[in-house]
Amino acid sequence: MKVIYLLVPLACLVAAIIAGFWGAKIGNSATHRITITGVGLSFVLSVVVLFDVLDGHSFNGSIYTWGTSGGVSFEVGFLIDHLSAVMMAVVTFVSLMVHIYTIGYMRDDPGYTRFFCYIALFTFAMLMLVMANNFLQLFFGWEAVGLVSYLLIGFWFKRESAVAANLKAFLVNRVGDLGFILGIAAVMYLFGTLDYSAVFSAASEKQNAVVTGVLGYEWSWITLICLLLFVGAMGKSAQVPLHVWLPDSMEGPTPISALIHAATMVTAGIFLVARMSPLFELSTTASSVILVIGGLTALSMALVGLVQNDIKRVVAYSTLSQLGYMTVALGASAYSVAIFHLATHAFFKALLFLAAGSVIIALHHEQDMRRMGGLRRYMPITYITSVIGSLALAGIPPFSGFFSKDAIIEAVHHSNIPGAGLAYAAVLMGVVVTAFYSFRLIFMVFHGEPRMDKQARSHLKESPWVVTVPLVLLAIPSLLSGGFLVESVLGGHFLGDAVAQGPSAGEGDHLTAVGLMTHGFLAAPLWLALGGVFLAWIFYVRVPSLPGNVSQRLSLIYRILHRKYGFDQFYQWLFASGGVRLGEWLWKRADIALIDGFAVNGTANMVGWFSRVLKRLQTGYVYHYAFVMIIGVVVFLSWGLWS
Amino acid sequence: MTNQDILVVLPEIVIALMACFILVLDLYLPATKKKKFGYGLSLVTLMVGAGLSIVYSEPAPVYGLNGLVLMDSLSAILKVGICISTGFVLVYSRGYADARGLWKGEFFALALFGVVGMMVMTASNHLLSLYVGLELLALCLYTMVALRIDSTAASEAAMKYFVLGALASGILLYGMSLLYGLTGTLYINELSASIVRHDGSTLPRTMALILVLVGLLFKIGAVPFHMWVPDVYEGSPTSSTVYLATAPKLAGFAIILRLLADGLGSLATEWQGMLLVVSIISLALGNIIAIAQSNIKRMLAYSAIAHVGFFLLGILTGEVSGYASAMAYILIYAVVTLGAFGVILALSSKGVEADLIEDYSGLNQSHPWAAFIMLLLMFSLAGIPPTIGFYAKLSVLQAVVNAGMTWVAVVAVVLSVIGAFYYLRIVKVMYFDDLATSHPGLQFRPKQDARILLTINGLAVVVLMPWIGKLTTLCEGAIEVLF
Amino acid sequence: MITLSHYLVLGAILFALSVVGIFLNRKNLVIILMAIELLLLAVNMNFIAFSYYLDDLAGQVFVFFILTVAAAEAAIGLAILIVLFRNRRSINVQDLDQLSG
Amino acid sequence: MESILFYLFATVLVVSAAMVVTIRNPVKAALFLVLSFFSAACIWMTLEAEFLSIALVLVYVGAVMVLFLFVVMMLDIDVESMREGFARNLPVGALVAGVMVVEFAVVMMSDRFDSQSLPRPAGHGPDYSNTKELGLVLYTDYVFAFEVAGLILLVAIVAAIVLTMRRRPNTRYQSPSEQVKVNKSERLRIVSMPAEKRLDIDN
Repeated sequence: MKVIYLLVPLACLVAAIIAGFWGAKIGNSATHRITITGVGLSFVLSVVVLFDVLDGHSFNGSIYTWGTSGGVSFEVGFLIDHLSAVMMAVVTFVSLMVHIYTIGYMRDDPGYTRFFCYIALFTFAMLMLVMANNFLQLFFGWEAVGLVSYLLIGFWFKRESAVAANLKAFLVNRVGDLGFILGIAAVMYLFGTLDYSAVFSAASEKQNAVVTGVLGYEWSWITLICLLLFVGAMGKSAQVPLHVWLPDSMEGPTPISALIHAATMVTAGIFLVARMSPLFELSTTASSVILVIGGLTALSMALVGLVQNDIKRVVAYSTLSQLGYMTVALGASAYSVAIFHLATHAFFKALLFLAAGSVIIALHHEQDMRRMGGLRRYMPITYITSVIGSLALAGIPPFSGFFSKDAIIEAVHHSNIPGAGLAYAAVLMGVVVTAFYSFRLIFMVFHGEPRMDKQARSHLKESPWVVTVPLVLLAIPSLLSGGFLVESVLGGHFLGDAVAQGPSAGEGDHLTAVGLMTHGFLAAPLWLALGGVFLAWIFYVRVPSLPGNVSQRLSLIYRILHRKYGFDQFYQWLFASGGVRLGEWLWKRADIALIDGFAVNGTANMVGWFSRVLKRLQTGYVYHYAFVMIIGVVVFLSWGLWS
Repeated sequence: MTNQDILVVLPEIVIALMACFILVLDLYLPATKKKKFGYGLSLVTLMVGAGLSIVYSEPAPVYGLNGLVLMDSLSAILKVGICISTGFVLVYSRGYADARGLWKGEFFALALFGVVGMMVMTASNHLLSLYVGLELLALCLYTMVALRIDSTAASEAAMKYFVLGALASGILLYGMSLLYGLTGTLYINELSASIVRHDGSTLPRTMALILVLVGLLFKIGAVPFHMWVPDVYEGSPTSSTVYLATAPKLAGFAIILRLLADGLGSLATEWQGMLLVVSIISLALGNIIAIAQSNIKRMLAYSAIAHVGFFLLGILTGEVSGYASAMAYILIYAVVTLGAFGVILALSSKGVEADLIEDYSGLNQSHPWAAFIMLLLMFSLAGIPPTIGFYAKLSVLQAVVNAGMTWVAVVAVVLSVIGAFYYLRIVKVMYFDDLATSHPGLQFRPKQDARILLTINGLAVVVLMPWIGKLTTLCEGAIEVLF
Repeated sequence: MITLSHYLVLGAILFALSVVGIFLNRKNLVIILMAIELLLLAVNMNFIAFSYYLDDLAGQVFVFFILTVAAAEAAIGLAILIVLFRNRRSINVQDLDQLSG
Repeated sequence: MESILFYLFATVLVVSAAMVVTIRNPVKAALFLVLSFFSAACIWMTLEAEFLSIALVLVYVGAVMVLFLFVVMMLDIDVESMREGFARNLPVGALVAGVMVVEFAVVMMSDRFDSQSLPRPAGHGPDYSNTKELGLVLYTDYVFAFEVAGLILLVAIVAAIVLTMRRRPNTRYQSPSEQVKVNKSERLRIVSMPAEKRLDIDN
């Protein structure tokens, strides 16, 4: 099996290397054949691994020791259990679909081979991330997916907006990564090892370790570690307030949005918390924070999704909102439910993105929904698959989203840690909003009168098979995976003992799919979802003038949502220009004005001098330099002699 | 004088003689052969110097010449590092210096005499040999900065460097005189014990310590004794900047270790506090002011200040692991800085200095390989994995945390993150900005040998990663024998 | 009775005077170079006083080398000064402001 | 006697040092520097450092100061504008100097350096040769430092030459040896020319 484990990521890596270095030489079709073969092989092997794991085999060991420093060894190692096997299967499946789809989508792009290189490389990095058995490899995968994502968002680097977006993604992720690496450092400090199993087994002993932080306040080490790691997760999984990069990342080609920014990379944060569940279980504080952040993200981002007109941005905000749902599940200690939703979401969200991409190609790169409409006649396959995806997203039984979302809501309902009430309210309201915006999309794009210009309409036709086949293949699990998996999830053996079992996982009475559905008809979420769909129908099919009226009446709220709560403007103001201003301020004031003006010329005639000195900000005078040195000496001497 | 006395300083003797030989040769060879011979001979000399340093190295200290100098693995490693990095400097500088008329016998001789000075510093066990080594290096550096005699900036930089350097030497000497008065000895390995032996006021020894510390901090360019660094980096010809930015840092490490950790180890609690302040303000000031720079040499100067702050963190732990991490840090820093200046030198051509950051815009389009190497080096300076720069930072932080100064590590990380900005700005400029059209543009036409070394240098920051643990082991081994 | 402290205080005064001379002088670089010589004189005063009171010759040896180095330093300093003067036609300290920021 | 000498020379030393850093004219400053070196040499004499005090006078006063004066005179400096702005900054300078002197004095007058812990030694007899003692250790114990100091002086020479020597390509030199070695064939060239034709005026 060890060879198979090793082959899964390596197949992708080799494919990426070939595509990257020799892609131009061997041509486009050879490139996509090679990468698809590589990723396909990974997928098949991942499925083999998944069945092997379901048979009860698991693996935890190192493959290669990279270096040893101060008694700590840095290793490449794999931890294969239910969690990583599920993730591997999901990642390679979605990636394979995206590879196939890309053939059609990127056909005429000059960067064709480069693109295949990137996505194969991405798959490799993501596999390294999920298969890791230690923090260092996790960090490697974490940074590598970040890097490839950065490259892919800026894939069309000649577009200014793409470059701005990838820089933003990079910078925001660095904030998260700072927390993440501090978290790893804290793990290193507390446990002296970076190996998962060693850390987890020692975790309960260290539960009461405290660190005295600023102002003498005592922190539990575990809470500190969990919060720091979660900051990392917030960056990657785009939780409020580090979510700002994800909508902008839609500047990348659509297959990328599907692969990275919907199905796989953004779930790395969710995966991280699930993987670290033995640690998170020990800290109620951290769980509460996670719950609240998740709830806020789920509701607030869904609301922003209501007012978007760009088809990809609607899907992007729905991704943010769904990530919020997963986070809520994590906070409620329902880790397997979170991964369950992650899996179903990966299918239907990839589906929705690829469908959106299909529409975009058909309309020659038109993304504004106000210039679409009535497409169902022209693109039946895209239409049907989109409806399946939207039903799953809205949480209508028996589509997969229903089961996973319902399980999350149930889990929050049963959680009783601080913040659970807030999160529960947020996710319930989120259900209505989700249903509304997803069907708003369906109705605006596929129903009603065609609003595109004549020329575009005359070219309308269904996309080629390389596009539609992945759609159909993704529609199947979007439809079925929920009912198929839900019993094992709620029975608590979906992920085996790969994650900690929270107190609220498992619900005695209705453990079968059918039982759950019948229960669903009696519970609020389903009716809320149906209400949302109905509302969307009223707004966009029945009375199409209504949206305009409503947005005028509620113009304040509309503006707030349209500006996405002003996060972007705030960050721009605070960090982008603030940092530069701080640098200049220190340079001018501290180095020039303070030393030159204040210190040299004395306090006596300082005021008179200050204006004159400010006029000649340029220094460079050797006597000022000497003076600074002497002041340094005098200060040190005074300090040394009087203490 | 015995054989051992000679062996201890054999590399120094060989290099000094060869430097004199090159000077004399310069008088008699025809102009066309001068450059070729001087260059080749200097490289051979440096290689021989490095080789001799390895061959005659001893792990435990061996004293020679009446105890004025010693030979141990610390000095052997640093001597090899000094020779190799100076060799790189010569290879990188050739095209640049040749185009500006600096490529002459005096350049080689000064570089080699400077190497001798640095070697004496690393090997000194006596305040006197430390001082003469220091001054030998300093005089060579002043001259190399001023070497471009038609440049106003270069002579201004040299003058500033000279005045401040002399002031710092004076302060250092004053401290040494107090040490001498308090202990009656000039041997570094005897200072530690005898300075705490006497009763009475502790004020004199504190003052001696502070003055010596100030002198040392000036040499490595730590705040607030850093004022010379940006001006000198910017003003001097790049071929001299690369020289004074790399090897002297290694020698500076050696004297700090010998004098503070070894000679004044008994006063560790006193200097740790001061080093802490100095390293944090160096990190802060260096990183923050670097952001506002438009000249890449000046930016690298502020970056050097910040790196010095980081490396002092390792020293101030006062533990073997901390010293070892600082040593690894400074060695890695030297490698990376060499590469960065190497790229700048390779991009400079006759009349083009390649020292403004805006010159680099769109470099990836015109010279992708140069841009890629620069990217690797910038990542390494910023400490982004998987480069050796990341490892260097990590090991220092580890030592700091182990010494129980977690908050210091946190502050250092935060300031380094601020610092990452300006390195990444270079990458951004090279990769995402449009090719500049307003000026002639940079030409990446290094000589063949420089091109090969530059490639090795650039890739090394990533490729060496798997073996980087060995470096720490080596450094730890070298430092353990001292204590 | 003249004690060691007398000589040391004398050295300290010289030291302070020369340091002040370096940063107070804004016009003439030559004066700065002279102040540097004074600085070294202060150090030498210390070494010689210590050498005498400790009855140890090492201090005087050190002074010997400081004198040598100081002479070399003066030569290089003046050489740089001349180069500077040729480039700028001035040795005004305040004119040294091309490099700053 | 000792006290009187010390106070006398110390006063001259401090006053002339102060003049060096404050006086307007650099030539006078250099001369005051000579005076301060001279008084320092006298003080060293009382400390039995005869060799060094003579060396100070010979090397410094004789060579280095001449070098200074030479440079001062060579560079045509505008003396009148040299000192402006000095008085304005004097208070700060005096303050820093005062703080430094106080701090240094506190240290220097501490009990580590008083007459109890380091009393004034009796001094050597008349047949003690400071120069000989110094010479004995200089070339044996300190030979390494001596050699490195030699390198330092060499670097100083190289530096002074490389920095200040300018080759002027159009300067004309006289070479006596070439002039002496010259022979007739190099001075005199006999050229055979065709005879001039008679001009035909008529055309």
